[in-house]
Amino acid sequence: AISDDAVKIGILTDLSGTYSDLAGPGVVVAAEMAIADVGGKVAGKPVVLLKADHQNKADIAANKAREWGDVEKVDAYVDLVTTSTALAVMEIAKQNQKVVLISGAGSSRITNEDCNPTTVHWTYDTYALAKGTGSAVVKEGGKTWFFLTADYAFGQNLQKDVAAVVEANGGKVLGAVKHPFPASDFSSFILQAQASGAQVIGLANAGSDTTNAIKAANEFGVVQGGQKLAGLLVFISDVHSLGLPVAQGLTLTTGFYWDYDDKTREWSKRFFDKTGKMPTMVQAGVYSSLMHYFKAIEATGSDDGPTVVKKMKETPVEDFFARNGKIREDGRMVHDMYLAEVKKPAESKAPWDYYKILRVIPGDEAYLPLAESKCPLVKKS
Amino acid sequence: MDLFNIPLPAILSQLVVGLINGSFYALLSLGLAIIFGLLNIINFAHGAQYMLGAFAAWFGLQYLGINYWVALLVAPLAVGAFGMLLERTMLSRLYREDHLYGLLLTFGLALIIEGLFVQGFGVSGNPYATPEALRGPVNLGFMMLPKYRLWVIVVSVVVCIACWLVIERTKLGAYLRAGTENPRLLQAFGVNVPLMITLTYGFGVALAALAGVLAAPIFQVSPKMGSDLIIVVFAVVVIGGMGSILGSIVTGLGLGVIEGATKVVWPEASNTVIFVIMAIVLLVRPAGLFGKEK
Amino acid sequence: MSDDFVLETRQLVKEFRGFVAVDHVDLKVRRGHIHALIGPNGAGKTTVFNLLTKFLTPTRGQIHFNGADITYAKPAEIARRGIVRSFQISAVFPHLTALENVRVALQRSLGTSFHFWRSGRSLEVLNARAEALLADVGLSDYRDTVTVEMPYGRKRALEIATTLALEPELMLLDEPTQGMGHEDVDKVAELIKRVSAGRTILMVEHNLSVVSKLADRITVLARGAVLAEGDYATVSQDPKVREAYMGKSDDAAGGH
Amino acid sequence: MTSAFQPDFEQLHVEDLHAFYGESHILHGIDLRVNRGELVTLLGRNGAGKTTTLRAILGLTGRRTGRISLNGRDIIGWPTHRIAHLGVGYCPEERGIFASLSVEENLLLPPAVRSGGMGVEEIYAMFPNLAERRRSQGTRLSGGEQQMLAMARILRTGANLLLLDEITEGLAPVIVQKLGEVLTALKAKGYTVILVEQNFRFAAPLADRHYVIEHGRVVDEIARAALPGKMDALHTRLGV
Amino acid sequence: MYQKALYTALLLLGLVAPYAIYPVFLMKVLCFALFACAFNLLLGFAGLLSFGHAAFFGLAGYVCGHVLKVWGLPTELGLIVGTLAAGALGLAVGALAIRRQGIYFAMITLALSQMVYFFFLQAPFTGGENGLQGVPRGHFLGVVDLRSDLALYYVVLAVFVAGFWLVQRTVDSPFGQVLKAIRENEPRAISLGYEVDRYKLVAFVLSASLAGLAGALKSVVLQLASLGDAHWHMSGEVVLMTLLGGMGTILGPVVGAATVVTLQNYLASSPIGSYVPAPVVLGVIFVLCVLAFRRGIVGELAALVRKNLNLG
Ligand SMILES: Nc1ncnc2c1ncn2[C@@H]1O[C@H](COP(=O)(O)OP(=O)(O)OP(=O)(O)O)[C@@H](O)[C@H]1O
Ligand SMILES: Nc1ncnc2c1ncn2[C@@H]1O[C@H](COP(=O)(O)OP(=O)(O)OP(=O)(O)O)[C@@H](O)[C@H]1O
Ligand SMILES: [Mg+2]
Ligand SMILES: [Mg+2]
Repeated sequence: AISDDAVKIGILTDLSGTYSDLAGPGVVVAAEMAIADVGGKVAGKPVVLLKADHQNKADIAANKAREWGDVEKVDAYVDLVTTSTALAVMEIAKQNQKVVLISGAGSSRITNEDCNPTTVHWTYDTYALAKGTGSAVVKEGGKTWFFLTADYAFGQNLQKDVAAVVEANGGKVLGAVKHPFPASDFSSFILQAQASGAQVIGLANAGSDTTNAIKAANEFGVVQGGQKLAGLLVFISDVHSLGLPVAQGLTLTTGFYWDYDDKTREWSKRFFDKTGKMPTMVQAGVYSSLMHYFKAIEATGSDDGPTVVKKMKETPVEDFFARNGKIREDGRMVHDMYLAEVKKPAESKAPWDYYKILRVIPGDEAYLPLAESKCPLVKKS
Repeated sequence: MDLFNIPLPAILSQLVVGLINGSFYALLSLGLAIIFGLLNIINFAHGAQYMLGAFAAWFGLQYLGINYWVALLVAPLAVGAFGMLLERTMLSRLYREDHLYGLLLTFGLALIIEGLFVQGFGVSGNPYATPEALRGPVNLGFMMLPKYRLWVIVVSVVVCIACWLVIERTKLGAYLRAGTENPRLLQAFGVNVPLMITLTYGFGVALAALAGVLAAPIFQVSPKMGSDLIIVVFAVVVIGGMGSILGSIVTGLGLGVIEGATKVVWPEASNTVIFVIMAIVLLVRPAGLFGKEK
Repeated sequence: MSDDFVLETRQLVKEFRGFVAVDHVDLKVRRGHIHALIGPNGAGKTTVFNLLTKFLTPTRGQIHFNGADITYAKPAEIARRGIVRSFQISAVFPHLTALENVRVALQRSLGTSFHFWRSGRSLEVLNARAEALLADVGLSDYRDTVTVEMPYGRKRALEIATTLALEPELMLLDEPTQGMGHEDVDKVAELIKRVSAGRTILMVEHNLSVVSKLADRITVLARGAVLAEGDYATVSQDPKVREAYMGKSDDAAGGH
Repeated sequence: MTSAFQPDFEQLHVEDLHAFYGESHILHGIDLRVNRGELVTLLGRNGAGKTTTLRAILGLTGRRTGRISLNGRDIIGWPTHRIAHLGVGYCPEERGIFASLSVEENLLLPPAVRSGGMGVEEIYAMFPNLAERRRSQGTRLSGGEQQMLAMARILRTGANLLLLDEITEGLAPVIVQKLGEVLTALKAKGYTVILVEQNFRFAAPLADRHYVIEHGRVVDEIARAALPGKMDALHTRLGV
Repeated sequence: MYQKALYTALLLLGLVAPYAIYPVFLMKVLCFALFACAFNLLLGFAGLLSFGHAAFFGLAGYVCGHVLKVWGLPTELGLIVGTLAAGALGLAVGALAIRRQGIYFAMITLALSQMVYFFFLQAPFTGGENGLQGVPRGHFLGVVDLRSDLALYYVVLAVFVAGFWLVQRTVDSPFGQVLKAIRENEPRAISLGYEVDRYKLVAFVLSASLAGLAGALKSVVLQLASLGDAHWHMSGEVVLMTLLGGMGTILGPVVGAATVVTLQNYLASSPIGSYVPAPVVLGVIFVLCVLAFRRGIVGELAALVRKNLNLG
């Protein structure tokens, strides 16, 4: 049965802060599109959308989630951009068995040691990004690496994951420099990276750190000097704001690209018409995860957390966003990922024509194998 | 010769790079010191005004076809004029109150300005191309320095020295210093102090905006670019000695270099090193390196 | 050191970046005296005061108080030893009442000044003593007046009451009558005379009529060094003092 | 009413002047008139409002009402700096020497407000101590020298109406005598002076007229000739 | 007299409030109210504007969370240890900062707290930017199960009342009297034999400890400690709360905290929030407070009441 006669969706995202371009208002638009596409009703009951700005602060997210759970009887929390907010909300959802559909947050912790039965991690995670970029670049001949790592847990994990992949594929890590977070001037670190003589400079950071590092690399002639830049967490919004002259040649892994095929183009076109921007993988992921969630409610006739998630896990995911998608018992939605390279300005034919897809990375290859998982939900046989 | 196993050219090039950051610190803390001197206000909005400078340049290029060289002049003027408007309409009401209110007001203004820009332009920011003439590197022997970075050092050093000379050596500077101590009396001598205060604030803001224009080709032009920088600049001003013009210039450049050195030796600490130095300076010389004990 | 002298400086020197403001001053203040320090402007009087009360550190030389070397003691410690200074500019706590002003000074003796958990009422035991002090300086009527609202001369009196509350052995008064109208000058002079009983007073004063009336002994400073010393009659006849300080005119002693 | 001393030109005329500091009403209707070349004093007890009167003329107090006419112009609404340009020089009670300026910079600081001010050399001749210490920092001067500097710097500007507030305060008798000589010289040159003084013995021989102020009002006006007869009254009012 | 009645009424209101208003929200308000009261002790009564109080608030949150989660100690110990840690940090920061006054003091506290922030970002025990999650609420004094919001609410209320009382008492104590004297005329206080720096330091440590208590309490209520609590924006917020409520008034910080928290809560999810970002609204309030009503809500109300009494 549908509790209190409505399916209530609570979007918690960064509406005004650092990540509002890659998630933010665009996520709200994607969710509204999803609701509109099911006619505003699921299993005969109206879908109600709540949204709040978690300002990337875990306490605000937790507080809002708790209040929504207790007072508004929200059934599912959606998006959550930073890992801290995601973990905080998961903690609360665990207590009252609500569904959490995570798109923005990237830490592989979410479905690894911190996994929880009603959480589904949809779009990407740091492991998959590391795996995609790390192994592909080594295979293409980028054997020696140097990392620019944001000196906080996220950056360090990312570096660790990529280094493992690089070494497993026969590459070598020559060194790393931990830069403070946030940093604005990267010239000093770029000089160190240049001095290392490594073939690939891995950017184990995010957001403005990544864009400023790419700018500095461009200014100091890193690419002209024969080194390659690998972005370990780069969104299309970052590339857009950098512009192709600066970003060209950057290698990255993404879970979604708008210009991949007709289905992606069709949906992205609709999104573009509403926002004036092409969707990031986070925004597309929110739509996709909600549609799958609605389908499961429709199928079970219930919005009870465990019931719905069980159904979601049973059903394969196949839509414009996810190819060969399935939700594993640890909550990881496994789907194909793409290795992309940013085009040169001359190659770009239209606005937002930014990526060359180099390779499709099958989901099972991209994500952490269940056998290595530390998630207690995974039954080890 | 190696130091900590780092080759000498590497150290030299890091110091040069540090000097570039120091140039920004010097320009920003100079503006802050000038404003503090005459208005006795800590201009918390300085970071936001720096960001406005960069945005003004970007805006000019994007929509009005104003190139970098013109922006270098026009953006500080425009932002400075905006500063004067703020001074006339808001700050000027606070001179009789506790100086802390100035800090709080400008803090509020910084929140508003940054918030509106995030709303209007998003946070990831926009690129600003390096002007044609300054592209490419210069060979310094031990490193290839982008021409543009060299230009930043030159501009900021020239501007800082010019400001210092004006303040210490000219009649106008004497008015400024006297106004800093006792504006009422200076006005009783026939100097139009309110106008002078407005212009000074405008000038300090324009310096911030100039730093913003200089920064535009280096960093992303984004609404948050000044918000954390401002705290480092505060520390620079405390170390140099509040209100000391020379102090803010020398300390700004010096700390840039020290920070640069830290980035090589112990990069994780490079964000904190300035604050550690501040703590030490406070222990040894509470008034700051160039400050006078009251 | 003889018991007769409360305060003694030995070869006291203060330099400001090479400029000698106080130049080898040997000052001896006898117990129970009112001792005046006079001299032309810039002679170093205020600097000597600042050295004695530790607002400045001497470049060389020593300061002894009751036989103990206090050259490097801290300002608050000096006060606790019994040297209390009044300021050239009236120094009161403007938004406290007269009673509270005096009580702040008395409060230290209770030893509860750091007790933030104790009720403010515990201070009321001091009221009787505070009222007595206010009565001493003729301020009983102003007991509950907030100090900002008091006339200038009354503030001076209050400041002296506050100073007395510390039961100082040695009071340092820096130009106690500066900027006062004639009537108030006389009142304050009288007050100083009255409170000098049982304690020593060292004061800086330009008003020679006050000096002549009050001072048991006078030290004249000029260019940082002691120019002359003695009682008023001796000092005022000294030609060096007349030239450096009093000037030609005969009625200079009238001052105001 | 014309003055007995200088009937030619009325330089300053203050009528029913009220002034406030924030909420407190300090001046309750001051009336004064001063003719060109006159030296008048304002006498009164502490807190009577003498300083406030000078400050109110220059617009340095808070709100003020009434009429102040200077050289025939009504200046009550004017900002301070414009009033100064009508030829007013102000020597404040607290001297106001600028610490961050050298002695010479202090001296040259006030802009010329009229032509005909004294030259720097002329001033140094009048105050040789200043010439000696022209390079040192303003506030490092001794009290007396600071007082001389405060006087000297308004002589340079060409101001011909001098507002002098307790210029003998805290000065050694020798220097007081010196200042008396300076004022006499200025009077001879045709300067107009309003002198606030506690030191009656200093002021009496110099002044043409005295205004006695009490509680923010003028309660008496005494011409020099009438002074001997009024000494008793003054004594009760001021304790002179 | 009036005051006693007012406090009794407020206390009663506090006791019944959770039946009308969402208790977790109320607890958050109480935590911030205590934080603002602690801050006001320093700004309103000692005249020291600290722009770095978030460091104490944040540190105590982490320490308390760590004690509860990792060491598994009882809740009350977590609160105590958190408070002590904040006090110790207050001692270090205070000892440096009180060497300067006014604006300098504000800037130094700001810079030092930024340093502490960077430390939190990198230190292992804070969980970096992910924060310390899943702090157990535990049992109070071993008996009261705090998993119930209502039970926790009354504990929080009790702690708040105790903290509030302590601030009140401090202001009114012999110590408070000396602080007031120092604030009015520092050189004079020195000349009376008071070592003013020590008094300021004690006030600073007291304020830091209480701020810490508030932070520790918050980490119990929300079950997490995060970097945001230590960021300088949080320091700005507590200044805003105090200013808005009325600094130097006893109840001002409480009113200010309630207003700001309510407003933030509202803006986070209201439609207005998506057009006007929260920082802009806070900024506007800041500007209005400074320009138009500097006495704050409580100060203005008190002035209004006084005026009416005078007229009547
Ligand atoms: N901080 C300082 N730096 C440099 N010189 C100083 C300083 N303080 C005082 N002086 C100099 O020391 C000398 C003595 O000054 P001091 O204030 O002691 O004089 P004084 O006798 O008290 O004079 P007055 O009667 O005017 O108060 C002066 O020449 C003054 O310029
Ligand atoms: N800035 C101020 N704010 C409020 N009240 C003031 C201010 N300055 C002076 N007053 C008050 O105004 C009154 C007149 O002061 P004023 O300085 O004019 O007196 P005065 O006659 O010059 O006395 P004195 O001989 O002490 O210099 C006094 O009661 C004084 O307390
Ligand atoms: Mg429901
Ligand atoms: Mg006066």
